[in-house]
Amino acid sequence: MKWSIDISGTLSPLGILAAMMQKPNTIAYPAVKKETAVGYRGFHTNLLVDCIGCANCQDVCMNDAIDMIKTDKEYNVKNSSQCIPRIDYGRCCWCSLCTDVCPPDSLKLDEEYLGVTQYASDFLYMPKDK
Amino acid sequence: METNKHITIFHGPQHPGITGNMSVELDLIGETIQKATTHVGYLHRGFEKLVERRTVIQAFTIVCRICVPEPDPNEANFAMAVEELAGIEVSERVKYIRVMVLELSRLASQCMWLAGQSGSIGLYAVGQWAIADRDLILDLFEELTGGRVYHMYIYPGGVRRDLPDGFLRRLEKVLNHFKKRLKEYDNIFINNASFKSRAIGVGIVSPEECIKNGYVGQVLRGCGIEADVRKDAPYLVYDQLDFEVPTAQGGDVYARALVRRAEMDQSIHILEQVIDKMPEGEIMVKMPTHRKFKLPKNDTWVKVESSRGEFAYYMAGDGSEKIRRMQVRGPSLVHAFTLLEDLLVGAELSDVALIMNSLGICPPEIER
Amino acid sequence: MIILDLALMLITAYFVGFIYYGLYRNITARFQRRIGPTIFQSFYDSIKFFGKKEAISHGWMFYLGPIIMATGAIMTLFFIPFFYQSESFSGLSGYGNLFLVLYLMLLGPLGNAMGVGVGGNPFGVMGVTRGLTRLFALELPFYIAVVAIMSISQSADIATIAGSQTTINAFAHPLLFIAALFSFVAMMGQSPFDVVGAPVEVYSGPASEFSGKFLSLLMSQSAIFSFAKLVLMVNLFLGGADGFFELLWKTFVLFLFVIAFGAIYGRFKTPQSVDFLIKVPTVIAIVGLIFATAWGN
Amino acid sequence: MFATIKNRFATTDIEVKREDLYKVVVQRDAIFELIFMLREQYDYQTLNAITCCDWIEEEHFAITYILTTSDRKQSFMVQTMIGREDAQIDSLTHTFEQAEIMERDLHEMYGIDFPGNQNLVELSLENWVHTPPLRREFDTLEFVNNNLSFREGRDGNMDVKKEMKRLRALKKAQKAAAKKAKEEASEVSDGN
Repeated sequence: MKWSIDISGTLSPLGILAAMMQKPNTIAYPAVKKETAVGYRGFHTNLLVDCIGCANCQDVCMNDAIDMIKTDKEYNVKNSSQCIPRIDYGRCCWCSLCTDVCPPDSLKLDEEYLGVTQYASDFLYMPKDK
Repeated sequence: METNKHITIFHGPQHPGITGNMSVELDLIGETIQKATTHVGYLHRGFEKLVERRTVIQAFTIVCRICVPEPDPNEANFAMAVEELAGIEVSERVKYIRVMVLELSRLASQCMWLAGQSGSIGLYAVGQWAIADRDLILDLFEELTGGRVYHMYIYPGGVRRDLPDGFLRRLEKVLNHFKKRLKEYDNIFINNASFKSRAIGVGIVSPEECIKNGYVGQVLRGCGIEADVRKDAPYLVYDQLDFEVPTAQGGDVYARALVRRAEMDQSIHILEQVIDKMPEGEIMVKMPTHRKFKLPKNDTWVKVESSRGEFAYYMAGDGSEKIRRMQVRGPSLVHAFTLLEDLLVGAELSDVALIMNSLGICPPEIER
Repeated sequence: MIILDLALMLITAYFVGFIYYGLYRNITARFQRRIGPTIFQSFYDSIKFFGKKEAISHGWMFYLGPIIMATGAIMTLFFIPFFYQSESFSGLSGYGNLFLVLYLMLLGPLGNAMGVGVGGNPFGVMGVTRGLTRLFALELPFYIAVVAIMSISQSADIATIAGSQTTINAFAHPLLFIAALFSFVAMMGQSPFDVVGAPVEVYSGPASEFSGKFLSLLMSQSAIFSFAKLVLMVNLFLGGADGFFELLWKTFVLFLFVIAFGAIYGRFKTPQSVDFLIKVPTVIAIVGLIFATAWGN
Repeated sequence: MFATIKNRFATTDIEVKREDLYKVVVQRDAIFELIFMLREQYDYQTLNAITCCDWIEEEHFAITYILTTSDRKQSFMVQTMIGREDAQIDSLTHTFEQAEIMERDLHEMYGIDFPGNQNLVELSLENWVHTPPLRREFDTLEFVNNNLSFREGRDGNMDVKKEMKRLRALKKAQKAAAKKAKEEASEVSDGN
């Protein structure tokens, strides 16, 4: 309820006005894009020449987000199950445990992270082959 | 209840100025609050149950989700509890990196508080500035851990990645930037006449209540009690670092704001020491795979100092690869119920957001 | 052609009001170190809202609220001449004077109170209560200042007051101007007096129940009303304007001051703002009145 | 302190978990006496938490009260066991105000009754009619399977171990077949 006359408290916040002359912190998004740091945990990639279909990733995934499915693409000759992982992005939490346990280091997280879709079925994501 | 005299309103959960998914039911006469009742349950995700179903390593990725603005104390607590139960000793470098991550997250969380507190009195410029400054820390986290908000970085037995090249130098740059900025925040917010007129004498807590009811963090230090887990029961390497525990007198919203502001200085001071002292060493103890890592039958209670006060975990193992029980005791549980319900009685509707923000209530950790 | 004149005034006020609204958002964004939306964002929003259906209805009385508010704003605008010696853009100012304008300015809030009261939303009602409480406090210094200006100019006609200033009143009678400025900041709903629609206290206050076309109407009326108030202040204290350019820069300077004031200080509580308005600007206004009558002219 | 507690409560031992954390397990009827004693004589003034752990194999809940001294340098875990059926233990609300919310939490999550707590209403679960969720017998997976559905289109998931076995067997069979064919071919050529 109380207010009192407080000269320094009234004058010192005038510093806010200086921000008018300074460079804004935000960027004009679609025109300027922010650079993602190296090692950002974005979408999955899976190098099929390396993937051995061991399902370690499926085993460690606590969200049951990974399915091992048959592929019609060319796969590693050493792929003993002829299966490769497919990830349900509705369940994935990008913890990257799956990439930690991957024996040939074929499953990785990419810097790309932007995905827009209007279909829920698109959440079943086939990692890009790179 | 007489009609036409009281009105009952819900403050939250869909509310632009409130700290997340929680509501306070207020009985008002005019704008004066007669009774306040806290309701939670909008965010119950059953973490404590989920942890019991998963192996230890799998469980580590969900603990960070217990508190959104400040996930790292959870990760540190989890890792420390597992390490204590399993008898793992981590290297000095890991300890220093963990201190660095914890202090950075504390700084980020204080920025978030600054935004909330200034927003609750309609001083949005400060809020926007603070969020932009917090983003600098998130950029550092992005580089270090690969995630901006959920880091999943502090792993039982170490940390998941080593520092990138030149990381400490960039950290130093951010800290120098912060030092400049903090002076501005002093001028435009802490010393702002309109904040003083709103905050002084509002939401007063007495020291006796604090000790008895288990209030922690700024509530305690705002009453002039020097209490900080980092000093009282040092974990990691806090006993080798030089810092102070800031306190303020009065126990009101303004005192808590002063304490938080002083804590930002201390965090920067600690981070500078960490940059100087960062030792070389292994970043991860050799860990068995997640199906083979077992916890003995034992229980423990670990705590760290989060930006809002003591953050503790109870953890019990049962000899299997799963955790038998993990209970989270964040500062918010008691603050949001016992303390907030007390403080709001007699306060005005305008004070609700102000008081809530000053207590640092984070609903996700109430309903784990 | 008075009808044409009125239509032109309305259209000018509507567009300039919305551009000022956009500038307000942009300049506030710059104070907050943001880039901010495009200048026409609020205009687009209001057009978009106009095409939407209302989410809720509380009967015709509820709908009357925004309509009365808009009527109040538009009528206020019509009785304020844009330029002091021009035939065009003088609207109805030949038929009414400053007293009528001051009265019409009250119409909007009262109509709003009626409509929101029917809605029964506790936040709306609380917002209206706060608004009316603040209204009584902010009018005290403003009326004193305006009465002093009228007695100095010895006229209640706005164009005459604007035209008769040899030194503009803001410099000739700074105390009156300062007192009126405090009230003006409150009238424009800027902090520290923005208790009506305080987001963390009463959600959006009176506007919380309105949606669709009526929200659009509220936005439009607030844009028009803001411009009308700016023109009134320019006429009373800044010597009026002789052409569009002069009007625009004078209103813009005043507007910029209001935005800056709002960006610097946080919100008072309702009792605090009433207390402040009744004490500080009122005392300044009374001192100004004494000076003006003792040494005036 | 340890000797006094040992004598008075006839416990076997007091564990020193860390230099700032002790733990003692006592009988259920002695626990409040011990808590009051710690509070009055040894300055353990703050109740930090009440936790519960479900040991379903041993048919009991382990309730732990965690107390901290007023200088916050020492914590004491006081544990007792209560039966899982009709679980109940007296409330601590008369001594510690904050026990109310902690007991409310445990009441909801484990179904433990706390006579003396006036406010054991629902906390975060709304209209919950199943088993209290943190009891071990409550199976979250079963609950999810009964009440929620998985995303459609998740079919095609292979059991990789089985698939490997099948492929290996197939390969073996192919090899054997090839060998056989070769042998047959050689036999045929021999015959010729």
